[in-house]
Amino acid sequence: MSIVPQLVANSIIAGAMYTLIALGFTLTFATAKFFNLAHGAFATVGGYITYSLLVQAGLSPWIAIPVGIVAAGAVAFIVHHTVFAPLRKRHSSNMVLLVASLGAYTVLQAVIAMIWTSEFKSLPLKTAERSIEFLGGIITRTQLFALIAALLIAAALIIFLKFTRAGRAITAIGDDEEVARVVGINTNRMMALVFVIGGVVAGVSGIFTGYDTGIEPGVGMPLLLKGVIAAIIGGVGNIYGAVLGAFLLAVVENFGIWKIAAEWKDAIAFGLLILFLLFRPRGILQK
Amino acid sequence: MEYLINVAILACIYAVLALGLNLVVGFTGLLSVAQASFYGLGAYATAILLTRFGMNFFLALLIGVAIAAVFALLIGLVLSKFKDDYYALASLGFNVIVYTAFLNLQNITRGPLGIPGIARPTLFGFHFTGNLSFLILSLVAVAIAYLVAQFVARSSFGRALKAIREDEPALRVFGYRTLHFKLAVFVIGAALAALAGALFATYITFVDPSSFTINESIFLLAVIILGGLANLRGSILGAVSLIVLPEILRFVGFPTEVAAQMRQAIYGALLVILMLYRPQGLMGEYKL
Amino acid sequence: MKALETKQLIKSFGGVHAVDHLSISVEKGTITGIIGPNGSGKSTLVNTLTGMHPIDGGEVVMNGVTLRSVNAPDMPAYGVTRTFQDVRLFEQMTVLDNVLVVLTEGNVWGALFERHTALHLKKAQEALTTVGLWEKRGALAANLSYGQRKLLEVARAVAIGAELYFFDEPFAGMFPEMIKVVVRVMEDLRTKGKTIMLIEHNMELIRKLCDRIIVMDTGELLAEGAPDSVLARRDVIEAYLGE
Amino acid sequence: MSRTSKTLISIVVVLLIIWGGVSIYKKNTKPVITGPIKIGVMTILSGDLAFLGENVRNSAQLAIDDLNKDGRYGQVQLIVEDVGGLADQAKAVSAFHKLVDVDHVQYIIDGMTSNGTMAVAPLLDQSRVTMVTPLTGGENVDNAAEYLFRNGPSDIKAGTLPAEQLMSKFHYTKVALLSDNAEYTNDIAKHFRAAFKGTLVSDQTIAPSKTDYRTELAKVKTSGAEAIVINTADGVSSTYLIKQARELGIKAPIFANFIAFGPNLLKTGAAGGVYIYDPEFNEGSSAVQAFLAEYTQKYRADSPIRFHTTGTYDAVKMGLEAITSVGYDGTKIHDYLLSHIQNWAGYNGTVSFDAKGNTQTGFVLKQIKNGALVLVP
Repeated sequence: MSIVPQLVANSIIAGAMYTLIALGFTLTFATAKFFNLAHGAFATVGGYITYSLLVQAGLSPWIAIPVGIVAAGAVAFIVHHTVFAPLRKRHSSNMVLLVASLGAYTVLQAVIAMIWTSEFKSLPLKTAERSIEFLGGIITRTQLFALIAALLIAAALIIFLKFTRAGRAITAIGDDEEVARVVGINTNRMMALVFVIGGVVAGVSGIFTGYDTGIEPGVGMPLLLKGVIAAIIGGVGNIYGAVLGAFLLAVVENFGIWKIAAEWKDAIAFGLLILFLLFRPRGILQK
Repeated sequence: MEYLINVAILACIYAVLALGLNLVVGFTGLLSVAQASFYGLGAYATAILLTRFGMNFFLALLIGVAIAAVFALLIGLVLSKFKDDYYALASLGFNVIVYTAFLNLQNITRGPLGIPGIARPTLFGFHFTGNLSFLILSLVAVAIAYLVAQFVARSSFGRALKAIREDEPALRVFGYRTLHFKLAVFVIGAALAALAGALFATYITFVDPSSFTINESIFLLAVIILGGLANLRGSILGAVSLIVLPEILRFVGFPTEVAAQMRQAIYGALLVILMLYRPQGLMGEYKL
Repeated sequence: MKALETKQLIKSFGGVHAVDHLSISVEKGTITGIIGPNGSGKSTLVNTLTGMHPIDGGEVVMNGVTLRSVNAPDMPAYGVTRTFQDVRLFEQMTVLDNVLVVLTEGNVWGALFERHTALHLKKAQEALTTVGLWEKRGALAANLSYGQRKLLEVARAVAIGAELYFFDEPFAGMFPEMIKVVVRVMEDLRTKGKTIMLIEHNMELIRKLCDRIIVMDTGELLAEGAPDSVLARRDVIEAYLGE
Repeated sequence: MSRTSKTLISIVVVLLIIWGGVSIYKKNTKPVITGPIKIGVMTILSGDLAFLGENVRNSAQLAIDDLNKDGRYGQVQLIVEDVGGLADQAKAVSAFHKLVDVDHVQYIIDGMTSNGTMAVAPLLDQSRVTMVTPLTGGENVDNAAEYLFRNGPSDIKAGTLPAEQLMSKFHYTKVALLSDNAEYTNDIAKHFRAAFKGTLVSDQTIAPSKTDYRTELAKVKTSGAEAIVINTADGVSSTYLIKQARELGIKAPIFANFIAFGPNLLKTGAAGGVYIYDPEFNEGSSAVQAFLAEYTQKYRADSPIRFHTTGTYDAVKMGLEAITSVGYDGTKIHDYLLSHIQNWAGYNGTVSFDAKGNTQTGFVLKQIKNGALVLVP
């Protein structure tokens, strides 16, 4: 039998996961214009809250998952309110914001480890995992859901940014914050909204990670880094770009470890990033 | 006593690393997250030359520094294309790649097995086996690193570095080929990192890839930001405080499982608070 | 004797010619005013001539050398220096360092083994004294007033000592006495036989200082000649008033 | 501004150093030989492997409480030092110096991954302090230092035993090997490859602590292997591997090393039928079962790695035995262990140290059947 269909399937699964984390990151970058590393921690929070409600409190997924997502959004809001908003008011450089977000990430990771211990946790499925034939490859139902969720969220974000008042306001801030303020957009409120949305999307990705592979406090950074790579090679700040980049990264990784040995996976991913930064710095979609 | 000496030695090693990194980040404004890879190159080069070829430490050290410098030249050439946060990201990428190489080029590095049994340095028949003598060696290294960094910082070169940090295109119009300066300072920073690596390898007498991850680079960034960007004494202060801090926490008597996390939390909080209230660090002369 | 010549010079951004087949020539020892409405390509011209933007077509002749591409670091070698419309100082450096940095060794090895000398210091002092900033030498550039920042840029250009100076709106936002200082600086330079190209909107100053003026509109040469005659022309006035 | 902050910081630093110094002084004033018997524990209390370290710590404490019920050893004090995430060499060395220099510990129980052990090993011989690791060790650790003992199972056997049994017991000729790129897994893989006479239709090294192994497994699937040997560095990646292997419809039987049997594997439905090479310890003995039950009751959770728990118990016990019979001196303890721990009845079974201070503890084949690990006859 041929290995290729499975490789394609694997790429699609990984692509969906990368998309989920990349979307929120790229949205925040599009408006706030800095690399928010704390984004990785938002995902982890979503996963762990859901875990607690599901396993420790024994609630139904219909409650646990939404609450987990909201919690991630809430944490994002708090971090924005206490750290990023003041810094932006001071017109700090985006390197300051980058370092601050790194600090915020480190704190959140440590706190999570204190609450839930460092031990790896995976979200339990009600019914046994079912495998599905998919383009000659095999994927699980969870992964199919992840794929659907990724594409739906991407679509939702695009529609939101294009067709709603808030969305257009956010796009305007992304284009030029000063102008946006002049035309009477409450940039601070919108910025908070952006971070909440980003956090919510991150939460979703954290929960899917919890279901598909499981989570531990440190999972945020590797997860985010893949998201960052995806966002950048796709064209950072661009929703379509995030999706494209995520799937491109996934394909390169999976076919890469098919031909090269698996232990070089990370090197492959970052090699791809550096190549893009060198030869197509604004990503696939931006010229 | 041995314990305090040990802590002092580690502080010295990190001071050397920080001095090198501060030239790159603090003076030139290049947010490098790759310092650990040159630290590792220095450590591995020394380790291999000592264990396989029984070379004298100081010769091995020089070769290690040279190797790190060559890699820095190549990596720096690529990195010179980037600015600010993209620079940070790309340099982080290189750190990951170098780390992966340490892990996977097993016929050179023995991969995760690591390289044990590295001999302590000897000079004219004198063996730096005792920790006290090694501490003296480390202090000498710090002194050298400090003098090198100070020489660089006070030269016209150092002034140009700051100007690059402030406005590179404008400086070019006044006759500076800024690429050369960025490469040179990156190489110097890497060379100092390699010096620290050689010390680390011969102090612990064992190296494996786990010491050269991106977390190490990030920790070093925290060290120089805490101590103060573009201030050399600040780098030493930062190294000392961030090495001493966790050792003090050993005596505070947190429940052991919390203590470890507490350390992480403190690092993180430190970074956030600094960025909020003192973005140039404690003794810093440059705001990111 | 020509200090500068451009032949069919082109600089375009995304297909739009910001500098459009521009051919001008500047006599040594003169002050040439470059005027034109905003967005007429004045600063783009200067940026292109000083190698901050690559040339997209045509040639430049600088002190006798014909160039198809201009490399910024070569400017001192061609005896060219400039100030910037959007003040570009080395903000987190002292006033003195801002000047010293343009005086000291620009070659990487030279710079590494050089400390600034008494000579450097003397030159810097002269330059800073002429614009009255010597007392402020210890202050960070970032902490200067807007006018002082403009003066520091002038000092930086004067200190490096060139044959051809581009001054890009040096008077904007200056107090009258500061303007006097800069005017004097320019006149001194001219008497020393240096060449100046001055971008300025203040027609009074243009009339006062310039031997010739060049009028640009949408990247093209609209008119050139003696200030009075050119500024009297209808099309020039229209271009300014946007008819 | 910067001057004020300078002075401020220097004050802070001075205070910190004084604080440290004082607390050290306090500890120093404790009489060394008289007074409580101090047993040091160096282990991992943060990062992914914290559960491992916490288990060693808990087991050691429980062992002391147990052995010292009647107070026959007087006061026994356990001093636990964290060596950071995946044992950080610098922290490990600091922890060692703190234990030996400040607390005057002569006997240490090692709960570190091998990189920490390797960093500390030369110091053991220098300062003549005895350290026993109830964790596993391969060639690297076994030969690291004279004062380093291993009463945990041997990585070498972890490689050779499966190789032999796959041939003799199961008669498989085409086998796939998936091995983490980590110190001990490389060691295990090395000895497996050497001992296995069939063909390795797929022999892949995978990056440790990753989450997505689907492509590696796709390679295995197409290789037509009759059995799959999973040799991961932790119980997390093995869980992914097994789960994802079954998801991809790989039916071939899976043989996993002991460490692959992490705390999560039993919970994973997909793990049903998986064979585990479990380190042997005296499971039959009621005393051992009682101890494990005591553990569960005290810490409200089963021991995540039971042979660590029993091994730690043995390490504590032989340590106390040695100290009380030859005094609190690293060298004497070292000699005692070499001479007296021969056919010594412990919770790990009958234990004997060879000349290099390593036991021959091996493995037994078990299988996961409806959520439990059962012995394969």
